[in-house]
Amino acid sequence: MTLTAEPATATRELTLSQALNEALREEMRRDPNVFVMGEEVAVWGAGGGIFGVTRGLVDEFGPERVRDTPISEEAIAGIACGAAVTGTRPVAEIMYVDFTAMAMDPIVNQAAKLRYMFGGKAKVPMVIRAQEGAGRGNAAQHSQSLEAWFVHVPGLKVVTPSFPADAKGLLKSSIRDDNPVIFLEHKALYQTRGPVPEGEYLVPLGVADVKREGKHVTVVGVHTMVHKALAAAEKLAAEGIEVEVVDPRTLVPLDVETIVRSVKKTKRVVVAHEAVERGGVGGEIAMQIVDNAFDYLDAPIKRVCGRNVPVPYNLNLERLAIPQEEDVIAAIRELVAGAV
Amino acid sequence: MTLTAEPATATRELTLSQALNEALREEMRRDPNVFVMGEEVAVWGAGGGIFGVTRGLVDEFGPERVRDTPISEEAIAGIACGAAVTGTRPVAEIMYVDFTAMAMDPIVNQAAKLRYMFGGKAKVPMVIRAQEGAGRGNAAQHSQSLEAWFVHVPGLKVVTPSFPADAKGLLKSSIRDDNPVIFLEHKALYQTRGPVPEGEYLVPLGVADVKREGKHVTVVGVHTMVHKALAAAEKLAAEGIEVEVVDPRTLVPLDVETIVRSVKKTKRVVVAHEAVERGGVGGEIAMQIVDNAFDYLDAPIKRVCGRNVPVPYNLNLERLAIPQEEDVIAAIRELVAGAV
Amino acid sequence: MTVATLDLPKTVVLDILRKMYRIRHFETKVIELFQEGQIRGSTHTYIGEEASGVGACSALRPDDYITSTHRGHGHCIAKGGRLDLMMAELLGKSTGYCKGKGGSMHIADVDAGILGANGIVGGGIGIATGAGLSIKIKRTDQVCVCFFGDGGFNQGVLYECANIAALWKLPVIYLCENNKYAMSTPIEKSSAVADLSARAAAFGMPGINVDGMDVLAMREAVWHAAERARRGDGPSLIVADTYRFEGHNVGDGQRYRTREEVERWRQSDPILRFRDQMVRQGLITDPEADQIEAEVQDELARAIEFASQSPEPDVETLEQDVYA
Amino acid sequence: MTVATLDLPKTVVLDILRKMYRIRHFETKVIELFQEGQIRGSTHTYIGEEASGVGACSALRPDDYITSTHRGHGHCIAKGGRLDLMMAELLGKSTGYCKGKGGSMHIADVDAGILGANGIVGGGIGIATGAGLSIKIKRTDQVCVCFFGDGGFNQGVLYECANIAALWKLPVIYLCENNKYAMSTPIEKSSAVADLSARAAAFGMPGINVDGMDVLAMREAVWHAAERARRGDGPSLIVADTYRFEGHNVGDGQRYRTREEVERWRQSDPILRFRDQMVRQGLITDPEADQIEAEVQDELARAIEFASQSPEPDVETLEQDVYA
Ligand SMILES: Cc1ncc(C[n+]2csc(CCOP(=O)(O)OP(=O)(O)O)c2C)c(N)n1
Ligand SMILES: Cc1ncc(C[n+]2csc(CCOP(=O)(O)OP(=O)(O)O)c2C)c(N)n1
Ligand SMILES: [Mg+2]
Ligand SMILES: [Mg+2]
Repeated sequence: MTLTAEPATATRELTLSQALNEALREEMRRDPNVFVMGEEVAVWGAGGGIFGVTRGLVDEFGPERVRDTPISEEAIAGIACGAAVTGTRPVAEIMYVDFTAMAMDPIVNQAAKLRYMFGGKAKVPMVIRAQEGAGRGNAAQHSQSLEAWFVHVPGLKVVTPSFPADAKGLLKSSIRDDNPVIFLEHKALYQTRGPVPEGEYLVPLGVADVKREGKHVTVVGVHTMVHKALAAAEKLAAEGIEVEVVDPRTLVPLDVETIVRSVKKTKRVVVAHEAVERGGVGGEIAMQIVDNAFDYLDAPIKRVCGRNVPVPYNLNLERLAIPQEEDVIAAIRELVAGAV
Repeated sequence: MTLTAEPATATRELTLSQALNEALREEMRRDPNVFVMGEEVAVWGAGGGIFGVTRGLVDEFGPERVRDTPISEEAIAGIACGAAVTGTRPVAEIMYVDFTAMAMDPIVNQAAKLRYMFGGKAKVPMVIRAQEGAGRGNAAQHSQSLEAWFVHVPGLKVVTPSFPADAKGLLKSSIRDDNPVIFLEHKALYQTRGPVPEGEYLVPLGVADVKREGKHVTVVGVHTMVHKALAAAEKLAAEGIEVEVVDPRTLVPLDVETIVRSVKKTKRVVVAHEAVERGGVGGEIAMQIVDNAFDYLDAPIKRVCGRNVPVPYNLNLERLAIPQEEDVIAAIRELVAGAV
Repeated sequence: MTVATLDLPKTVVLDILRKMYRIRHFETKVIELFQEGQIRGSTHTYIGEEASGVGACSALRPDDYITSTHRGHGHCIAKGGRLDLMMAELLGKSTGYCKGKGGSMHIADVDAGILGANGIVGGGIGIATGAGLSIKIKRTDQVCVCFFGDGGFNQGVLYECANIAALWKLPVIYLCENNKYAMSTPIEKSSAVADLSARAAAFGMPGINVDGMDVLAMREAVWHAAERARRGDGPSLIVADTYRFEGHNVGDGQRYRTREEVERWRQSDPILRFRDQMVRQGLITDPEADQIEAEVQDELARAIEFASQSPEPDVETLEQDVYA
Repeated sequence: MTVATLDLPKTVVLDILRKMYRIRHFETKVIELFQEGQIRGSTHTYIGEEASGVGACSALRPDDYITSTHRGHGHCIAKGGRLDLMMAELLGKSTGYCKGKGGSMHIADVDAGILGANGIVGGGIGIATGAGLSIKIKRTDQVCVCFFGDGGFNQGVLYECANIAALWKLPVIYLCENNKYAMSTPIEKSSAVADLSARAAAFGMPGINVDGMDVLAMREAVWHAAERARRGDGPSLIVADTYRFEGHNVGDGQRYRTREEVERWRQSDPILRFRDQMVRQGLITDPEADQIEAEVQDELARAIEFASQSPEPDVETLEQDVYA
């Protein structure tokens, strides 16, 4: 299992939130055109960000480059777009992905399309950071996973890190990318700790990572589902079922090659994400497999995704609404039944 | 080929736009709580609606029930939601589906979720009519097909009529439905003429219609693709390839049973829509087939969808950006190669 | 405006005091339960702002509507919400207002005119304006009070809806509770205009500032706005000058404001202020007031008892009520 | 405001006249070509409103920015756009500003500071405000003029952005071209406030009304607002009182307004008005003016020639420039 696309180097343990904070610092030091804006990014809590991702940035870079905004999501995204097309590199935060519902016009109709509509004569190097997912009892308006909306919009790139090291390297690449990048963090993963290489490194957009190798079944997971798949793999290994876990890391561009290579090897695949199943990105990933490896499949592609309901508040109901480790295990057992 | 789920009756020819106009009139006469609001629905052109769907309604029902609004899409959807939850039945128009990008919060975070969040103690009987699709040289911000966004949101129903008779019956059912319904019309189909039954009838939400029967391959098409599939079927019939064309008519609820029945019969399927392929609803429809008829498939499920680009202005480029009859024919030939 | 137009029967005095105590004690308990981990997610208390919601709702009829915010417990209680059903909801129980599916930010009682708390800042504005439209279409003479904060004031949907409400003369009262902060952000950093009510000029409706710590001033201001709305003269903007005594949410370290500032505001406690005034004016006696507070304590104890005894929602309910 | 602060060299007079003629003749030709089916989609002409865009842009520097609207040809020409590249774009040719991919509603020339026409009403507002922010961050003293209409004035994003621009003192000039209608909707039906500039009070910036049919008044108003912005004193709102002589788009039957009303406005033709004034003041002669118009006619003929001779975009370009 490789943690990044880079050669392994000396590492230390960081939380995903700390890793993102390092990425922002390094890129802001590197390029004076990089700046951060959003709600509560400068002052809240211990100095920025409801999950501490922007903590302390205002102390180092000042209020000109770390801007708390009024509660105006459409303006935040629109201003980021205008700032990007005129030569700066905004990293704008929308506090919860649910609130991008107020910012879809600037993201989808402006940022994603300007370059193409202008015949290639513009660049829109902006990053929209938003946080998605359930698991904290925030209920229906603060727990959605909406990556599928953005995946459906040509012109956008979509990033979904699951590990601290990936998160740092991917955010740095996203900030240096000349396209609008929707950088989606999962609220339940900020405190996840993991080794992060010392010093400068990037994780390229469009390169999946095989988090665990196995030969009986492939699980392609997004965000928390990568972790649940790894836990499931550990349990199933005891029974001799070898699960390969693939983390696409970026949904656009999608590393179809790595996914297909794995499926051609295992002949069985589970696609797992927390977003509701209906219309989720699982359908797209599955169709890429159908397009490229249909004849290799020994069993139907299975989806393990969020139930088609708004996320409920009650703990038990919320747990049931989103896929759990047991669900991944059950799906895998079904697929390998008899075969292993 | 049945035109509606209703027993055939005396019919006359209407355009899809006229059929929708009749549906609105009949429902407004039937229920004083039904009203229409939106941009340019009352006065524009020959008396309402850039495609004439609301034409003349203000003359019959007056300005209280047929309301031209300022250009404020978020307010239009939000007001519709509030009006619905307090006992009226708004039919709100968002002129182009592209502009729902400004109205996603009220549609997705409010209308779709209120009932569930309130523990079932609210009803939100509203219809959002919007018009989507390419083909008229309107370029990237006026030509998108965004049904996939709404299909991904539990609490919403999504309707996509392709024929005048269906359009009328489906709109009447949508207005009587107690849930928020996203009613998506295709701008290239308004002038499509077809037989429409005389008198009162409904087309239920959630019932697909087999527009043409065939035994070699199934095409599941959305909007214009139903028509292109029928044209393709006609041509291929000459060569002895019998194509079955299924029009889901509503994407939520989706009539999986009818689609699966057809695929079990033909063993081959093409899913076709104009929306960009990546993340489009084709992936969801395909996965329903995988979940329910995988072992019946003699060939990979094929998608014939919009290219992953913003819709360009130039005529030739626009034509290439969206799937054409030839593309459906090519996909079918590939699937049946050797088999027929 | 003169009080003459709006009298203050003793029943109303008692009701106002009871509701303010309900809010204060309910929220105090909420903080405790949240810290114990019995309440999930995030919860925002109304302590210090009681006069605004209670004064406003005391000027309304039972069939009038309100829309609320993420800080919704107070508005709900003020409009007649029941502590037991609210508490059960906060504990995620099947007996709660939302059967445990909504939690703190979604408590609603549509039949009582409470169109819901809202997790989206500004989310209630379109709903309130739409309620105003259906009132107009159905020709009843109800009104809808739309609560939002100084932070929510900056959402574009307010500008869009206020303009439409003014154009169509909808019976909506836009009530901004200016408690000086949006999370850590002070109004100076969120609004380019110091006097928030001045924005009414752009909306095409009258705008006034009211002492939000004075429950009777709020009652009167809202009553006049409601009269205007019922007459068909359209919407109004009211900016209530108030302050939240506690953090933005339970857990907020409040490094963005000084203890002194909070203390200064605590000096003008809206409940004590109203109680003293009523006692001085001889409208109630201290024993009566103590009696009410004691009753509220009992009611709250029973509510908590009810909530904790109530069952968790059945797992079958997960997929219920997504559609009607 | 006194003209003294801003002089009017003859070169500027000639440039203004040339650009107004360019717009008038270009748009007249556009109507013809659209009716012939050579231009697709929908197109919106600027005939009658020339003074607004030309006056505004004549007060700007080449490195300043503008954002435009669906009615963007005039703004583009005013900021220095080339007729040949514009016409080629309208005909969907590979030599057009957008290589045939954008069409009428997306013509842009970022290097010339033209951040694009926009098919979304209000779509340019966030972009203009963001341009103002990057100017501030890069510490140049450019400004950005944000054009929008009386209809676009009702989009919430304007309220959000204007508030932020005022808070952060961004060098943005919000220029509303009040041509009295949004499609068929008259301002009385779209705005609750009669005097649109009054909304500036809610935005926290100065707001003025200007005679949008007087190119010099526009030039001066924008020049003063730009000076203010360059000084770091922040944004302004300017409402230009103007009128579109033609339909909303080519094909609009205009049943929502009377011939008489249109005729009345045509009487105050902004081009004739400016030309006569300049001739009277002896700043130019009639022959010079005729000469300019003739040159514009040639230029336009060459532009059309260029456009029609240009090749269609290569099919390979379909998937190019989606990503950088
Ligand atoms: C659309 C949206 N943006 C941001 C948030 C996060 N948030 C929740 S409360 C809040 C501050 C609201 O301030 P204000 O409107 O003044 O209300 P107060 O909390 O002071 O009562 C913010 C930013 C949200 N819930 N919804
Ligand atoms: C978001 C959005 N809503 C609606 C439309 C449709 N539309 C195009 S132009 C227009 C009227 C605009 O009026 P105004 O802003 O006054 O500009 P004008 O046409 O008068 O120059 C409308 C409603 C659109 N293009 N974008
Ligand atoms: Mg506040
Ligand atoms: Mg106009």
